[in-house]
This record gives sequence, structure tokens and C-alpha cells, in this order.
Amino acid sequence: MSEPTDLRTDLQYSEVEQELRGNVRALLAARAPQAATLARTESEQPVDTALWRALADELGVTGLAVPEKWGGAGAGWRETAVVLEELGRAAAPVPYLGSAVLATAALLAAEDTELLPLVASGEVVAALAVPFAAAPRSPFPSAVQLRSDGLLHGTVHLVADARTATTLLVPALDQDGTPGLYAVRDFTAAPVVSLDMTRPLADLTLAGAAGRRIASGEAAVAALDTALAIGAALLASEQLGVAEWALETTTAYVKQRHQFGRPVGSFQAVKHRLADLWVSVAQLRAVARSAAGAAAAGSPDLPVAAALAQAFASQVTVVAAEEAVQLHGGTGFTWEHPAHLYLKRAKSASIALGTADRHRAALAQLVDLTL
Amino acid sequence: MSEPTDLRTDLQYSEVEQELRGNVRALLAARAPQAATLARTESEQPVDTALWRALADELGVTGLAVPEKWGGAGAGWRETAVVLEELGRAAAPVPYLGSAVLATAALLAAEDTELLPLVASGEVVAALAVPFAAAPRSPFPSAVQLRSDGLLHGTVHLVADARTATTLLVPALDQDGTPGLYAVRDFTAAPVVSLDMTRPLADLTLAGAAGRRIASGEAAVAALDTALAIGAALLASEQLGVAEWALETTTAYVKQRHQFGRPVGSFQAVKHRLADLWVSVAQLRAVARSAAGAAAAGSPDLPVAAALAQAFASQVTVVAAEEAVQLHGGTGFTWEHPAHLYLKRAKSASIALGTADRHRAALAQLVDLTL
Amino acid sequence: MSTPEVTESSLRAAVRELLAEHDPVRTPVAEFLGARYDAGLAWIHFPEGLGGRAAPRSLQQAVNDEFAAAGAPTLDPGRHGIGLGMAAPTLLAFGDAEIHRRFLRPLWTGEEVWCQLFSEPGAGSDLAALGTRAVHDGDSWVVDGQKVWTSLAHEAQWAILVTRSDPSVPKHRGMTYFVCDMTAPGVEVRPLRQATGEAEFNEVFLTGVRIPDSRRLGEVGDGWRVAQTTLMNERVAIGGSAVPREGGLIGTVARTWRERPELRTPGLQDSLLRLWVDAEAARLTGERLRQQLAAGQPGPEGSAAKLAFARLNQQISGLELELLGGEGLVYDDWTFRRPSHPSMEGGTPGYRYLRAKGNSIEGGTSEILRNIIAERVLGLPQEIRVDKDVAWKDLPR
Amino acid sequence: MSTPEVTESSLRAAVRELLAEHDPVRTPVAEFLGARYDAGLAWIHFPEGLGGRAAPRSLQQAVNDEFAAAGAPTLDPGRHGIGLGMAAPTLLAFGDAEIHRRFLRPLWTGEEVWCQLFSEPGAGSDLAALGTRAVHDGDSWVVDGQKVWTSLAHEAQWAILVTRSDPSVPKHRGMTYFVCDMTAPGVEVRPLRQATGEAEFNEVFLTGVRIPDSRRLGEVGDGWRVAQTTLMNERVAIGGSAVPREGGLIGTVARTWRERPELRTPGLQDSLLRLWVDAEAARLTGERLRQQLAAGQPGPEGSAAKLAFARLNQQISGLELELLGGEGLVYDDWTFRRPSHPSMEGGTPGYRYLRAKGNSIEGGTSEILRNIIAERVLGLPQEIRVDKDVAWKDLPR
Repeated sequence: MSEPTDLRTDLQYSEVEQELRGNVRALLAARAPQAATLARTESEQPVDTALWRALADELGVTGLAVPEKWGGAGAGWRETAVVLEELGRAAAPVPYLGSAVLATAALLAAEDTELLPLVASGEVVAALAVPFAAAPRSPFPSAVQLRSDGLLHGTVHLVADARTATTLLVPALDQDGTPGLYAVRDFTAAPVVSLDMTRPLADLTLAGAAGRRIASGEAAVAALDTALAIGAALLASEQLGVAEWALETTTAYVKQRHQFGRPVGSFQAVKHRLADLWVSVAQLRAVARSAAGAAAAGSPDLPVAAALAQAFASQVTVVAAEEAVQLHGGTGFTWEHPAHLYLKRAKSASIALGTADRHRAALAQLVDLTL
Repeated sequence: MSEPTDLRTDLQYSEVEQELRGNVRALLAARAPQAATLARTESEQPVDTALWRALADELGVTGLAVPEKWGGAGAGWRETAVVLEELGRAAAPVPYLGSAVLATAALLAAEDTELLPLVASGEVVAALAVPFAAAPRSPFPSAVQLRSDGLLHGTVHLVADARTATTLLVPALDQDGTPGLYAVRDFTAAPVVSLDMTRPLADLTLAGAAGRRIASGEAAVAALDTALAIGAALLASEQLGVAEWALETTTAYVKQRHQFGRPVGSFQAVKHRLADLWVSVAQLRAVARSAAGAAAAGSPDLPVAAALAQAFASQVTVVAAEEAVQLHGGTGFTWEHPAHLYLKRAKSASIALGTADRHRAALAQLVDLTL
Repeated sequence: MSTPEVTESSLRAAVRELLAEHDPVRTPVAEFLGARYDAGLAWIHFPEGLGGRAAPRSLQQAVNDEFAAAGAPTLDPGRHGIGLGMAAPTLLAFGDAEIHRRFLRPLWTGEEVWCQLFSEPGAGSDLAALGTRAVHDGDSWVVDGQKVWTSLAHEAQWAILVTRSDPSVPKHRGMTYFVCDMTAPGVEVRPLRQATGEAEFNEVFLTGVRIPDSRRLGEVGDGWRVAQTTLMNERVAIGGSAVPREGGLIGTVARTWRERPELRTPGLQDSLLRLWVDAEAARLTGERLRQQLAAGQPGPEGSAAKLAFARLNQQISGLELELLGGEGLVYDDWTFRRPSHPSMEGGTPGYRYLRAKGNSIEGGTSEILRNIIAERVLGLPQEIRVDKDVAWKDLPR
Repeated sequence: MSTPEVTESSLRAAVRELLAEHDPVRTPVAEFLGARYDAGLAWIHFPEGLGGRAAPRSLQQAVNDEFAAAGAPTLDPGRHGIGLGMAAPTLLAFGDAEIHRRFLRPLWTGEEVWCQLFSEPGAGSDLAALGTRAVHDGDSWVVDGQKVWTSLAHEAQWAILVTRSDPSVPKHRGMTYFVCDMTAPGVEVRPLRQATGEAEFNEVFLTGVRIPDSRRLGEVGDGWRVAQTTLMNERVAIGGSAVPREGGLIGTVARTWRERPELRTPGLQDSLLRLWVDAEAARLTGERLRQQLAAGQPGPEGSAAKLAFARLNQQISGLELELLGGEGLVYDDWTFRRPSHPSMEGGTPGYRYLRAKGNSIEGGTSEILRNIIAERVLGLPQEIRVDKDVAWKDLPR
């Protein structure tokens, strides 16, 4: 059975991280209130590019995980995870997970010094061209091929954060079947009606696109797998933010909403459900911190930490969002109330980067609990 | 996908059944109070043979499922199920499931007119010599063999209701590997310390025992499988009785027990848990009636009904007994309070005749939900 | 209660007689149903002349079966369920002869659609907290307020309406119940959009709506008791029809499982089997309830059936998205629309998942249903009430 | 709060000095611990002369680590946990100098065992309802009543005891707290047998037990506040030590899974993996709590940890029996016995299943813990209290 590398992984938030959180939260409160986010989902611009620019230029958080020598902030995945918590809490429609996590992790693994500074600065929004449901430890995708014309051909369905991306990182097979990872700027992204309205997906088509190979063979396989593992590990922090929003908003609502002459939150059944939810969210916080720590440390325990994080976060966050809808009563079921944005985010995130079922199956292999 | 034979299976209790229930309940209240049952578990006679005689002689319920022409009461499995409900509700230490259900079902399938009148009258307590955890649709057991000496040799572990049985029905293979079902009177039963103190198990040894073959080949296989399917179907009614006891006793307790100057049952979290439990028990009642009905009708849907009954009853009844312990607080955890008898009965019954997991796997085959 | 000569066979004979005179297939629906009403074969336990013949309710099934076997028309329950299930029994119980004469027949024939103006933004689970004011003015009432979650308000001619007629007494005592004309001046219906993107329901704004006192049901101040009659009939109506195995959402997911072997995993199989078991248990429980009702023993299982149904729909639709994996990330259409016939089975998996969330809220939240079971079935103590003896106007909100 | 010169390095130096003078392996345990007490290295945040040196509590871990590294002896928490964790802080906070002098040292050295006389048959979750009477008589008190669920009562010399000294005032105001001599006349200890067959706990009957007023802790009538100090320390004590992955019951079941391939099924695997995930999440949460406590930020997560621990133990031990199938039908021994060291991991699967049922009752039921989290952490309204202003003697029971 695998052992966590360091029993004493720091599961707290540092003062720097708390300060970072405060800055991101303040920006989101000012620039991305929920009513605006909801209205945006039915506009021509479901992704908030102005908010993205503010995160990049004003807070400089798009390159947290990138070393300073490659144009980043030289922080790491733990700090990136704190930003994700806040983005989840706000259901913010920005391509942070896709560009600053998935694509950045792939570029870091491939040590692509050409794109890293551009992506770290937020100038280029990049997307990893894999279906959003793809889990770590999956077979290398064959959806895109490098043909004899030296160009990439293929279609990749349901890619997250690709709608505003200007550069794709495309896993593709060449004519010998050798895996490669290519940077591509010539593609079309067809919008898909997505369950998560604040993270619209797109179908990508590469119809003879030129690509710059940034990794090949084993290195490409490793870069893709590391990116997906880090993505799965860090997505848990975004899910934590969603769950925290659900818990806090619902707690505030049941204190104020009266029925039968009493606050709804004075009924013990409601109290106990929220207490149970608080326990789950507190556990998710520890799990998410552990996963971010494993990513930050490049720990050999990352596959376990990531699978654990997704197996756990996907359950808790969906329950949190579902409880939020239920305990808001009819109000929580209306379009006007933001609860549905979080429900859709929670359910989609539970499928993203592998379902809980898929991650439990991975754990069975990793910790020797096979059939 | 298999369809229930008759969408309109009667799921009610008839007036005759309700009268039968009243008689059994009155007898058990008078002769098998829980304090006596608890004391008996640590005595030399954990099984209440006097109660058995009363059920047989005074109420005539040991042969309910046996036609009158074979010495029975000519009722059926539905009526037998009502008796089981009451025995479960009383945690009564009698070999009814073993003799009046499992062994009787095997004898009926084999049409063994020699033993049927003796078992129906309760004069002979018979046991089906299979491990109590054996599920329907298992491979025919090979624990006992008919050797060249023409005698039966072997050991069968953890057999229910065998401690007071004078006759065994033993599935055994002859030297050609042909299955047979044998009536055996020469055996030793070694008591086993059982989790369910009110249904002690025994290990059976046949050290060269003469057996009368009552079925052979396919008929033996079918008789054993039918007996196990009917046993699984009817055990759900006993489990229903256990769950009903747990729900009713706990409901009564929380009405009377005060903490914080209020009945514990006035706290909404407690109310909602008991409401949920009531819903589950009401569902179990329908499921158990359906299973008993399928057994009574000899329905081709019996395998589904039995697997459903065990998959469902095993979950609900354990939860009911666990909630009883919890909601009685410390009291429910003491030896003096009967709750633990029901907890042990519920957990053991959830394993008996196949675990819920095992029955779900059977359903996957039966209703075409395979992997 | 019933005249001795009404028997199942006499009823079946009466149906056959009606069928002989009115071709069930060729006669226009409203005309056929009108004839059925006039023959006392609509609600057979209603009085003669009002669609019934004062017969035992338990014989209704035989009448319905006989009509169904002949292919006779029935009304769409999605459009007429509130009228048939809730308004009609209340009109009968609390209306006078003029109310009966005016409303019951066109309700039964489907010529008039009904809706229910009960819930308000501040009165959901706690219906008795409602604040829509009704002020007596001459021989009519003037009504002002806002109702919410109103199905069919945009299609209905008539509504059953509960109002606050006296704010100075405790909340259960100051309500009055009316029949409200939905075409009257001051009635404004606005669609209420929900998480699925569509608007099944409405908000209804009542501004100076005048209702004649002759359209009052029950006494002034007795509206709570009238509303209880309405709601009791709602609960009885649920779970009333026989369902085949795999009849609900579980059948949809089971079919996906069978048709899409590439989606299968051992873990998802276990989840599916657990839900299959729960769904079959709920189905059998509904069938047992149906048999009990047919045998004239209505039990409290109606609340339990709705609780179980909501939980199952939510769990099954949640599993369906997980089973579909990437395909579960898409939706069909967020565009605002007004479906006339919302259907779980007809939608997409994403729609089902979202719509099922409403199942534990609409028509009594699961929390309220648990209270009902705990208090009325198990006899557990009522919640401590702080609102029993306080004038409605002084309640905290 | 602390003298500035106390630092981690000065403490470590003091420990090493003590170790140099007292061989941690060869010195008799009580003597070694006595020396540690006298050197102010027992509870470092206690005052000088009482086992401490008024140092910050956050430095205790370093002291403990230093002793542990040298193989120094510690007391068995099963036997001395109540004394060390609950009695000592209460004695310090509410005892006078004579109490401190008489009791703290032998408690620390393990020469005297303590138990806790709190719960009563009628006062479990509602501890403040307790009815054991204490009547002032001269310069002592006479105590009559019954306590229950008392660990170690049959081994203890001393008890912390809460009594009802004034039944005529509301329940929280009429309690008084004492140190009780368990060898005094009138103290009778009877084993309390539990569902597992054994008796870990006791009932304690107090009949005319005389306690000198000098053994009172806190003011007359102020026993509730004193008891809160005791219980707060109990909650802090839980979940304090680092646990490796698969450290609890989940490890036992995982080993069975690995060693017994014949037991495996896809459905059980899914259940096992779900519990593995939950157990690992709970472990990491405990570790986060431990880090918080070490950093001097005790949070309310202690209640959460106990809640999660109880649920996990129950679910895991339940799954274990299902996994074992037929073997899960047996038990080891129902014979009445008095284990001195009950251990979940050491028992049989059947024992674990039954014993785990107590985890959600003992030391605060899961229901009470949920109330605590809801009210103290989430700030939700308190339960409506009907017992706040009623004299204890007039409360319904």
C-alpha cells in the first residue's frame, strides 16, 4: 500500500495565502456579482474576459504556479488552489482552470519556455484539448492525428475553457502512433450548450492545423497525465469554494427566512443537516489542501491525493449544492436565485476530470484494493 | 427484462391472516417475554422447545404451508409469512424458519410424504443442512459425500436451527458427483457462539450416517434451490417484524423519555429520522408481502421477488435496529434492554440466505443489468 | 351511505348503456364527458345531478375500467388535474347549489380550466402565514396580494383562492376561501422561470380584484378548514395508478445501461442495482397503497409515496449523469420557454436532473411530509408552536 | 501570559537535564513521573510548583517529543485519561492550594486513578437535569443518588462529581461540584453490562456519602460552570494524535480484503472504496485539526472529528461483517467479563460491530454534537428551551 510521502503535509493556509484570498475575493465581489454572471450566461459573451484581464493584470494570479524565471509569480499550486477556491465560491466565468491550471501544468511538465510566459501573464489563454471528462491515467487520446501533410486533423469534443482560448495544447498521434503534444493556434471552437452555464464547453475542430510539438513520446504522455492529475487535484479546491458558498448562503438564508413564526434554521432537522454538511465541507478542506500540497511538492503520492480529492469532492460538493436548493425552498429553484448556477457547476465538476466512480476505481489500483 | 407475473398480486393482509397474527402475538406475549428470552440465551436451552410445542399444538402453525392431504394446515406461504413477522417482532428463539420454512419447502419440492406430516405437526424439527449464509442460485454444495460405504460423510458449518433438529435434510454428492437430498437422523450438532443469540447456529458432522434419499439429480438441485429461494423470500417477513419492533419501541420510548424538559421525540431531527424509518418499513411491508405472494403462487418471478426482498430487507432492518439502539441512548446499549437482541438478529439476518450484495448481484442477472 | 341498489354490476350496466348511446370515439370529447356527467357516471360518489349517484367511492375504479376498455376519452391530468383533483371536491363540500350548478359540469367536461392560488413568497411550507388581503366591501370582496408557484394560471379561467380576511386574529382563524375569476380586472399572470430555464409556473399578482361574496366557499374566517379539504384531496390523488416494473425514471436509466455497454463499470452497477431495488420497493408500496385505497382504506402512505418518489427521482437522475460521463456535461436548451406538458421522462438527462430537484419542494416539501408522518402517523409531539396565539399581523417574518 | 525566558530550546534543555539525572528506562515509573512533575515538565502551562512553569501550551508538544525520543514512560490513557484530561484542569482551575497540593501530583504520577461521576439514568444528553442530591450538613455534604456509564469506577480512588444542591432553582443554577472519595462509606460500584456481553462501565450508587466542604470545587450552585470546564477539556483531548493512512478500522478491513480474495465482489469493493475515501478524508481532517491545535488555534472541529469517527467505525465494522459473510454470523464469547482495556482493533469483527454502536452515544451523542456544531459554529438559533426558567424539581421527566 502506498504511503503519503510526508505525514506532516501542511494542511493550513499561510498568511500569504489568506492575503491572496482576500484580494481575489474583493476583486470578484466588485467585478463579478452573481446577478451579472447569471445575465452573462445568456449573452454573446458567457466568459468574462474583462475579469480575466483583471485577475491577470491587477492581481497577477494567472501565473502563480509558474517560476519567476519563466515569467510567472513563482508561487505554486497551493496558492493557485486558493484562487480556485475563490473562483468556485463566486462561480466566476473565467478560463482559470483550463489555462492557469491544466494548460500551465502541461507546459510546465514540457518545460515549454516559449508559451509559459505568455500563459503566465494571462496574455494568452490556453486550453488543453482533451474532453473535460477525461481522467488522469487514461489511455493517450487518438482523436487528433498528425497526417502525412504534417498537419493536425481531428475533433475533440466538450473541451473546457476552449471558447476563449487562442492557443490549444493538443495531444495527438503521429503516423507511427507516437504520442505528441502540440501547440496549435489554428482551430475552430464550436460552442456547446453546457450544463454548467458558467464554464461553457466547446467542440474543437482541427482541419489541417499547423502545430508546434512541445513534447514527444513518453514525455508527451507524462506531460498530459501530470496535467490531468494536477487538474484533478486542484479542481477539488474549486469544488470546495462551491461547497462553501452553498453552506454559507444556506446557513444565512435559514437564519433569516421565517416559517411558522420561527427562523427555518431553528428547526432541528435543518440544523442537523447543515451540521453534517459543515463536517463534510471541513473534511473537503483538508482533502483539498492535501491534494494541492501533493501537487505543489511534486509528491509521488499525487495520484492517490488527486483520486481521493475527486472521489471525495465530487460527492460533497454536489450534496452541498443540492442541499442549498432544497433548503432555500421554492426560491432556490428559481432562475433568479444563483443556487442553480452552483448546482450546475457542482454536478459538472463531479464529472469533470473523471467521475467519483472513476477515481475510486483508480484508488483501487493505487492502494491495492483490487477485485 | 423479467416482468412480475401478476401486476395485481395481493399485497394486503386478509382477515384470516390478521386473526392468525393476533393468535401468534398473544401466545408470544404470554410465553416468550423478552426478559425470558434474554435470560434463556445464557442458559443450557437457548432454544425454547416449549414455545415450539405451543406453536405446533395450540396454534397449529408449524404446518401452515403443507397441504392438508400431507398432514398440514393447507394454508400457504403468505400465512407462514405472517407468523414469521410475529416471531421476528418477538425475537422468538424457535426453529420456525429452519423447520417450517426451509426444511418444509425442500420436503414439499421433493414431495416427501413420509416426513411432511411429522414436520408439519411440529413433532419432528427438521433442518436443511446448508450454511445459514447460503444464497439461492449457489452451486450445489459438496460438503457432504455419499461414500462407497453407502453412508454420508462430511461437515456442514453454521447451520441455523439445527441445534434442536432431530432430522436433517442433507444435500450431498454421490460418488459419481450426482446431487442428492437425504433425510438423516444420525449426526452430531456442535453449538457455535452466534452473533444472533436468539437463533444459535451449529456445526454439523456426519461421520458415516445413513440417509434416506428423498430427491436425486435435477430434482435434488431444484428442491434445494426452491427451498433457499422461499427461505430468502420469507425471511423478509421475519425481518419486517424485527424492523417493526424497532420502530414501534423506539417511537414509544422517545415519546416518554424527557431531556431538556421535553420528550426526546419532540426534537425534529429525531422525528424526521423516525419518519424516514416509517417510510422504509412501510416499503419493506410491501416488498415482503410481494415475496410471500410469489412464493405462495409458485410464481416464475420468485427468484426476482426473493432477491429483491433480501436486498431491501437486509438494509432496512439493520438500519431500523441501529436506529433503535441510537435513539434509546445509553439504555439501548445495555445488556438488560432487548434492543441488542434485535440488532444481532437484524445483522445476522442480513447475511443469512445471502447478503444484500449477493442478492443485488443475482438481480443483475435476473433483470438484465449485467456488467 | 349509499343506496343499496348501486352495485358494481349495475354500474357497469349503466356505463354500457351510456356507451351504446354515445359512441366513445366519435362523439366530441366535451359532449361525451357531458353525457357521462349527466348520467351520474363522472364522480359516482357525488350526489345525483352533480355527476354522481351517491355510490360508494370504492366502485369508481370499475366504472373507470369499463370506460377505459371502450376507449372513452378522459381529460389530460396535466391540464385538468387541479380542477378534477382539488377544486371539484372543495366546490362540492363548501359550495352552495348555485356554485355546484355553475362550476362542476364545465370543470368535468374540460371546458373550463382551474388553477390554485395558495402559496405566496412568504408562505410556502407555512401556508397559513399567507398575507393576500381580502377586504369586505358591500356584497363583494376586494383582494390584493401575490401568489406564486401557480401552475396553469396562464391557461385557467377559474382559480381556488385563499386569502387573509382578518389580520388581527391568529393566522389559522383569519382566512377566507374564494372562487376567483382569472379573467377579472386586476389579475396579472407572470411566468416564473426555474432552474431548468423554462417556466412551468407563474406568479399571480392580484390588485384590487373584486370577487362577489356569492363566490365565497365556506364561512368568513374558515378558509383554513376549506383549504385542508383541498390539500387532503391532493395527497390522495398522488400514487393512484398502477405502474409496471421499471415504469419510472429507473426504466430510462436501465435502458441506457442495457444499450450502452461501454458506459458500464462495477461501481456504477452497484449504484444502479441499489436504486433499482429502491425503485421496485417504492413501486410495490405504491401498488399496495392503490389496493388499500381501492379497498376503501385510505392510509397515510400518500405522503410517504411522495417522499420516496422525490428522493428516487433525484438519485436516479443524478446517477444517470454520472453514468453518461462526458455526455452528462451538456444541456439541450436554456432558452426561456413555457412548456405546456413538462415531463421528466421526455426531457434530456440534464433536464431530468434539474427538474427532479423540484420534486421535493413542490406540493409539500419533503421536510413538511416528514413532519406529517412523524406527527399524524407516529403520534410524535408537534413542533413547539410560537405562532398559535399571535395575531397574524404580529408574527415575525 | 508566559515568562519571556521560556523557549522551546530552554524547555528541551530542561528535559535533557532531567533525563540525565533520572534514567527514563530504569527509574520506577511513578518516581520518574514525580521527578518530571517536580521539574515543572508535566503540564508546562500549569503554575510552577504544580507540575508546570506557566509556559505557553503550544510548547508542550516539544517537551513530550523530547521525552518520547528518550523512551521515557507515560501513563496508559485508558486508565488515566479521565484524571489527566478532565480532572487535572478542573482541579487546577477551581481547587484551592490544598486541593492542588493533595491531588495533582499523585494524579500525574499515576498513583491515584480518577473517574467521573456525571451522567445519570435520567440525565444523559441533558446533563444539567441530574438529580443526585447534595445536602449541606455542618462542614460537610451528604450525597444520595445514582450515576451511570462510569468508566474506571471500580479502579478509581477519586472521582469528580456533580450534584444537585438546590432543586428549587432552574436546573443550571442549583448544581455543586465535588471531589469524591470512591472508598468512602456509601459508595457502591456495580458493573454495567453492555450489548457486547462485557462491562466496561459501571453504575455508581451513592447512599449517604459524606464529603467535606473542603473538597468542593467552585462555589455552591456553580457546578454547571465547573462541569463545562471539565467537558471542554474532554473535547479538546479527542483527535489529538497523528494517525497514519489506514490507521484505524479501515486498515483492518483493507487487510482482510487483500488477504482474502475469495471474499471480493464488485459491489463490496465499491462500498469498501467509498469508506476508504471517507476514512482518509477524516484522517486528513484530524491531521489538519492537530496542526491547528499545535499552532494554538483550537477550533470547533473536535466535535466534527468525533461525529465522523463514530459514523466511520459503524459503517466500516458493518461492512466487515457483510464482507465476511457466513463468518460474520459468529461471535467470540458472550460471557460476562470486565475488560480493563477494551479495544476495537483487538476484538473480533462481531465485537467491533457491536462496540462501535456505542461510539455515537458515549462522550456526547452524535445528536448533541450536531446541535453544538449548528449552534456554536454555524450560529443557528438554539432549540426552543422550555426548561430554562423552571425550578429543577418542577421539570417534566
